[in-house]
Amino acid sequence: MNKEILQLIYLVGSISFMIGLKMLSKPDTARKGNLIAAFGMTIAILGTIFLYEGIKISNYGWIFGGLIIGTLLGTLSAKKVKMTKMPEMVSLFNGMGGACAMLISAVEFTHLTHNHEIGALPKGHLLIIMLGLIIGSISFVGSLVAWGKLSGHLGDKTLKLQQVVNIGLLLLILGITCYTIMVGPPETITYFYAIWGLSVLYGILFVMPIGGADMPVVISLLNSFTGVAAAMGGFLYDNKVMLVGGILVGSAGTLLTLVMCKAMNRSLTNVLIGNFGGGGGNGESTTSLSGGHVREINVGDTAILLKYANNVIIVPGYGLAVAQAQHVCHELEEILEKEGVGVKYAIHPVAGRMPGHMNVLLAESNVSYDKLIEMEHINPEFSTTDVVLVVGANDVVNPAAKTDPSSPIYGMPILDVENAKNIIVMKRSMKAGYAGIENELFFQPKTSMLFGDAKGTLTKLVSEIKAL
Amino acid sequence: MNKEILQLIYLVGSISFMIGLKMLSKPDTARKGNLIAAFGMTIAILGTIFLYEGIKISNYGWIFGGLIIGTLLGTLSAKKVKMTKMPEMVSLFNGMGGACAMLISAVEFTHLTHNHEIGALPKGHLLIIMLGLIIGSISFVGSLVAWGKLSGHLGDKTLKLQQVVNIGLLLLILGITCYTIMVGPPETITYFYAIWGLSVLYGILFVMPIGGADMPVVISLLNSFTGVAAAMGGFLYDNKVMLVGGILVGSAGTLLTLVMCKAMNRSLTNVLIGNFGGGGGNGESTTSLSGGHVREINVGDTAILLKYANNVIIVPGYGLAVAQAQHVCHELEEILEKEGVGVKYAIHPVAGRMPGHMNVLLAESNVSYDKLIEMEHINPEFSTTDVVLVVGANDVVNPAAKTDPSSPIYGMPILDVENAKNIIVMKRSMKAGYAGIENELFFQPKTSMLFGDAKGTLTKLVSEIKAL
Amino acid sequence: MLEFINSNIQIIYLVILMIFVGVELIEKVPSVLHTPLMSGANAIHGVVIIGAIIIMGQAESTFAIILGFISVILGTLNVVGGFVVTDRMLEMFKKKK
Amino acid sequence: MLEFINSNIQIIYLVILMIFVGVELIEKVPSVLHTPLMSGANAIHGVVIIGAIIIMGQAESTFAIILGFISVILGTLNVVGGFVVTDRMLEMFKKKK
Ligand SMILES: NC(=O)c1ccc[n+]([C@@H]2O[C@H](COP(=O)([O-])OP(=O)(O)OC[C@H]3O[C@@H](n4cnc5c(N)ncnc54)[C@H](OP(=O)(O)O)[C@@H]3O)[C@@H](O)[C@H]2O)c1
Ligand SMILES: NC(=O)c1ccc[n+]([C@@H]2O[C@H](COP(=O)([O-])OP(=O)(O)OC[C@H]3O[C@@H](n4cnc5c(N)ncnc54)[C@H](OP(=O)(O)O)[C@@H]3O)[C@@H](O)[C@H]2O)c1
Repeated sequence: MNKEILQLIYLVGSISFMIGLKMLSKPDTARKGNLIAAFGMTIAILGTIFLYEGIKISNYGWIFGGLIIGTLLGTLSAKKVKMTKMPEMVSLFNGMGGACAMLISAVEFTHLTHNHEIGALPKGHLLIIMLGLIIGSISFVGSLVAWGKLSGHLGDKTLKLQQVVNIGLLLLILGITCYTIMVGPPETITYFYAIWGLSVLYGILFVMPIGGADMPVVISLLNSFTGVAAAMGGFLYDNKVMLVGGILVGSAGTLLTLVMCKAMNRSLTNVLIGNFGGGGGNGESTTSLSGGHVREINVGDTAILLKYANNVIIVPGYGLAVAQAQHVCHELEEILEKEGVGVKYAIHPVAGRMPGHMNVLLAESNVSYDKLIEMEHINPEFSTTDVVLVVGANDVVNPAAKTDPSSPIYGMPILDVENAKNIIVMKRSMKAGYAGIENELFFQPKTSMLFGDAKGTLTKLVSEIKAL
Repeated sequence: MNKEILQLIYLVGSISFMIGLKMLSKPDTARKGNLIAAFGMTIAILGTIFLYEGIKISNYGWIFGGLIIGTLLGTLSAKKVKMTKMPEMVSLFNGMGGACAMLISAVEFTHLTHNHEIGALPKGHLLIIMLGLIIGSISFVGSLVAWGKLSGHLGDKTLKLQQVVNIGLLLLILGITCYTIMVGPPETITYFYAIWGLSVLYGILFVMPIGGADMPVVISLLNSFTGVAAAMGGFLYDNKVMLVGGILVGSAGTLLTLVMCKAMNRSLTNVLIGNFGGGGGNGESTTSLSGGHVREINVGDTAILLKYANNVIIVPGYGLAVAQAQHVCHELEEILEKEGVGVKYAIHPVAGRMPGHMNVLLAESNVSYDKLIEMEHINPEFSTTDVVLVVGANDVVNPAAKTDPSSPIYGMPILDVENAKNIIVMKRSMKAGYAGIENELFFQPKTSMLFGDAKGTLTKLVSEIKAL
Repeated sequence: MLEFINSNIQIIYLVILMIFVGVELIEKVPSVLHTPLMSGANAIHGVVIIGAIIIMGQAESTFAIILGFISVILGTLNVVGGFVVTDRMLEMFKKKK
Repeated sequence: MLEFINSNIQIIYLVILMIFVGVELIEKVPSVLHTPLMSGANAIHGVVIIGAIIIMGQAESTFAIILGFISVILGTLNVVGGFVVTDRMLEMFKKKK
């Protein structure tokens, strides 16, 4: 009876995951979708605790203890993390899931070796357990490394022949796994721990050489790995809700990774293996290849230009996040609106270092959602715009993406700011952005550079406009 | 061994249905998707013939005979049907599928009564067989009625209290079914045939009162019915490919039905039960409620207006299909283009009597696909358009949908033709269109009426422009 | 009820997932493709022909043979006609210069 | 191989359908929602906690109890943290005046 009810609960849980994920993919329903999925998870967990056959009464204390500790820690850290640190946080939570899958495999392996003769272990079970172990470990360690990189604790380290080493290592892991399962040698237990260790090592080596800025893509990939690891648990316990949750996330996560890569006009292989091509223009220069010159502008002139414009479009980029200038940016917008200037934000899908980075950032400073216009919709408007204010963006406004087939970002859709009447670019120097390439926009006659840290400059700008 | 291979073939077939349906929903890949689904169907059929256990050698002749006859008839009729008769054809083919499901149930029922004592028939099997019979019969007969209505053989006939009769009949059918399955009375066989007969009757009464113009919605609904009937076969034979095909079509068809209703701003219940509200404006009038007057224009003036326009948008509607004027319409377009006039077509999603009716029609006369612009994309263009030529459309250009909350079509998105500089409406009289309501557009000062059959008028228009 | 659900849990999951797939596939479809899609779906439910082949293949009595034969013909009509009509419709949509 | 496929045919259908559902659900997502979606999916794979509860619930040796306890904590962190973070992100998207 219990078993039947539990099956039903799992069914409801599975459906709630599907519906939740579906609703999460539409802006209007996203929040509700998250709650629905959370509801499904809650009943699945409670159902398992109270109805699963074979849970010993004496262990309830441990279970609830773990749940309570996890809930407290999880809620606290999730509540107090800064919005700009979200990717780190997601990565960390993902790693926890991977670790959980890994430990489950470890425990189930000891059960297996207890109940069967070494050499006569059921192959199917062993395969599932080992896959769970390998994928879970990679996801766990990889997420930690990604977290370390995003939060700046770890730099990019590339060994010579890194790729060869990685592929070799992966083949080694798979080789030992196949051998162990097929042959079932007496040293199976040793091999198991060897596989575990090698997987952990692989997790580190896999993520280590990837550029810190590519971390969101990697996190999304590791996310889908953890999904697959969870699905292994589903096979192991013949548990449908784990299977549905795991595989849904596995496939959705994989596609999301590809979508993210596409928005940056890079292939996944490119992200995982290579860094960007030449990286030539990383130094500073004040004359462009085509001979244009940089025109500087000061805060006072900018203030006048903005105040007497009819409409202004602000293009936020990674520099806005670095400078944490979102609040003063919103202040500038409000002052301009009060002066009768129409202000909008142009949101490029991959501005910043994670998808939706700019939305999250600006929403945090209470910018109205209606003012955030996505690329396709704002692009036609630039030609009728008086002033475009580029705040710490670079690649997403680089015309080379349209004009220079040899450029590494060629083909990436960009914001057509060069159609506007005036373009003001705020950044600290002439240095390149993420893609490491020079930007012709800065040398065009309509463009003026306003050098300095975004937050400082914007603050000055606000007081200047107030004073006018 | 055969059984295993067959399972694999069914798996491939199922996947090809999913992929095919997915590709069918995107314009670029639609045709390929259809072929992929057809491929999956072919291997599933051949696999069944050669690998299914228990097919008697002596029956191969019958099977291939049936397949060959069906293929010849199917291909011939599908190839020679006129494009404008497509909905009829689809309806007919759908009915064949329903009949097939119905006959399968009938035969399987005799098997069942052969192999088991009456009164001890396995309930699960019986339920599946009866559902297949009921749904299949309704779909079969309903499709035939829909076909009759679309091709004009049958008119709308409504008994008094039709809805009450229908619901009563449905309850009766379900009641007998439940009783037969639960109790297993000695008269089971009689009841079975009674259910069959009543289902056929219900199929007729269900579709008969629905307006001929609503047939596309009904066909789409019956289509999903047949899908469910096919799925019953899947349950019966524990056959996955039938299950996948049937349920996919069942759910996709249901949603498609709803989407179609939504595009017309009517609820499904509204289509199935009621006809449109008052139907007031069905008579003719030449002064509008708000006092406007009808301005007529002759062919000569229209020709001049068109020839010296910069750009013209043609709005095709149901009248174009009735008059079979698509070819001469294309001719007009070519002549105007030659004169340097830019011509586009504005395609409303529910113009005509089936979704995509206008696309199919115009494509038949070789109008380039690029010239067919969907509503959302053409609406902003009307304000910069010199002449809009409305050819046999009415409801889809009725501004009441935007302005009059009491109108039955209020809320339906329409083509904003009233923003153009000149509007010329071609129709035969002042009579109302499908929704049976008056159209303020015809009384507006910018609008001129060009009365007459669309084909005749367009032909005159073409020769007039040539002569100019 | 509970028992029924449990003994058919796999099939229930299958059916629910299929319904999901069906719904998801349609949600994105542009209105231009409604009719071809309806027609394509129509062809796909012709998979019921497999049931017809099975009863035909096992038929012994004349009754079963006749009904089986008719249903094979009807099913084939549904399948073949459906796919051919759909193909014809879609042919019209290909871009022309 | 053939044998394996046949004895697990139901599960294979299930897995394929789920992959389809997962892919379909994501295809339509606007780029603004990429991060919340990733985070929501992250919370959902926390369902692995159920495995942790099962091993914890059956644990007898100290080794199993310790590992089980840790994995319950880790799994809970994944689930709770995931959903809360997602909710916080999405809260920001609600329309403001
Ligand atoms: N969104 C994603 O999912 C994602 C993920 C991975 C990678 N990416 C990549 O990231 C790039 C995003 O483009 P983007 O235009 O937003 O950024 P970007 O091209 O990286 O440029 C950012 C610019 O901001 C300036 N900056 C940095 N700190 C600043 C500060 N405190 N004050 C003012 N300016 C500052 C920098 O110039 P100075 O040093 O001269 O100040 C830099 O040129 C794209 O290439 C994209 O492919 C995106
Ligand atoms: N597309 C679908 O899937 C679908 C399905 C079911 C219902 N509907 C409904 O059908 C309507 C479609 O709107 P619509 O604007 O295309 O058509 P409509 O509103 O039905 O109007 C068609 C007009 O064409 C004129 N007409 C008829 N024969 C003609 C001929 N031989 N020459 C010239 N004119 C002729 C008629 O006026 P005269 O009699 O004065 O000539 C009539 O007013 C909508 O209400 C929609 O909801 C659509």
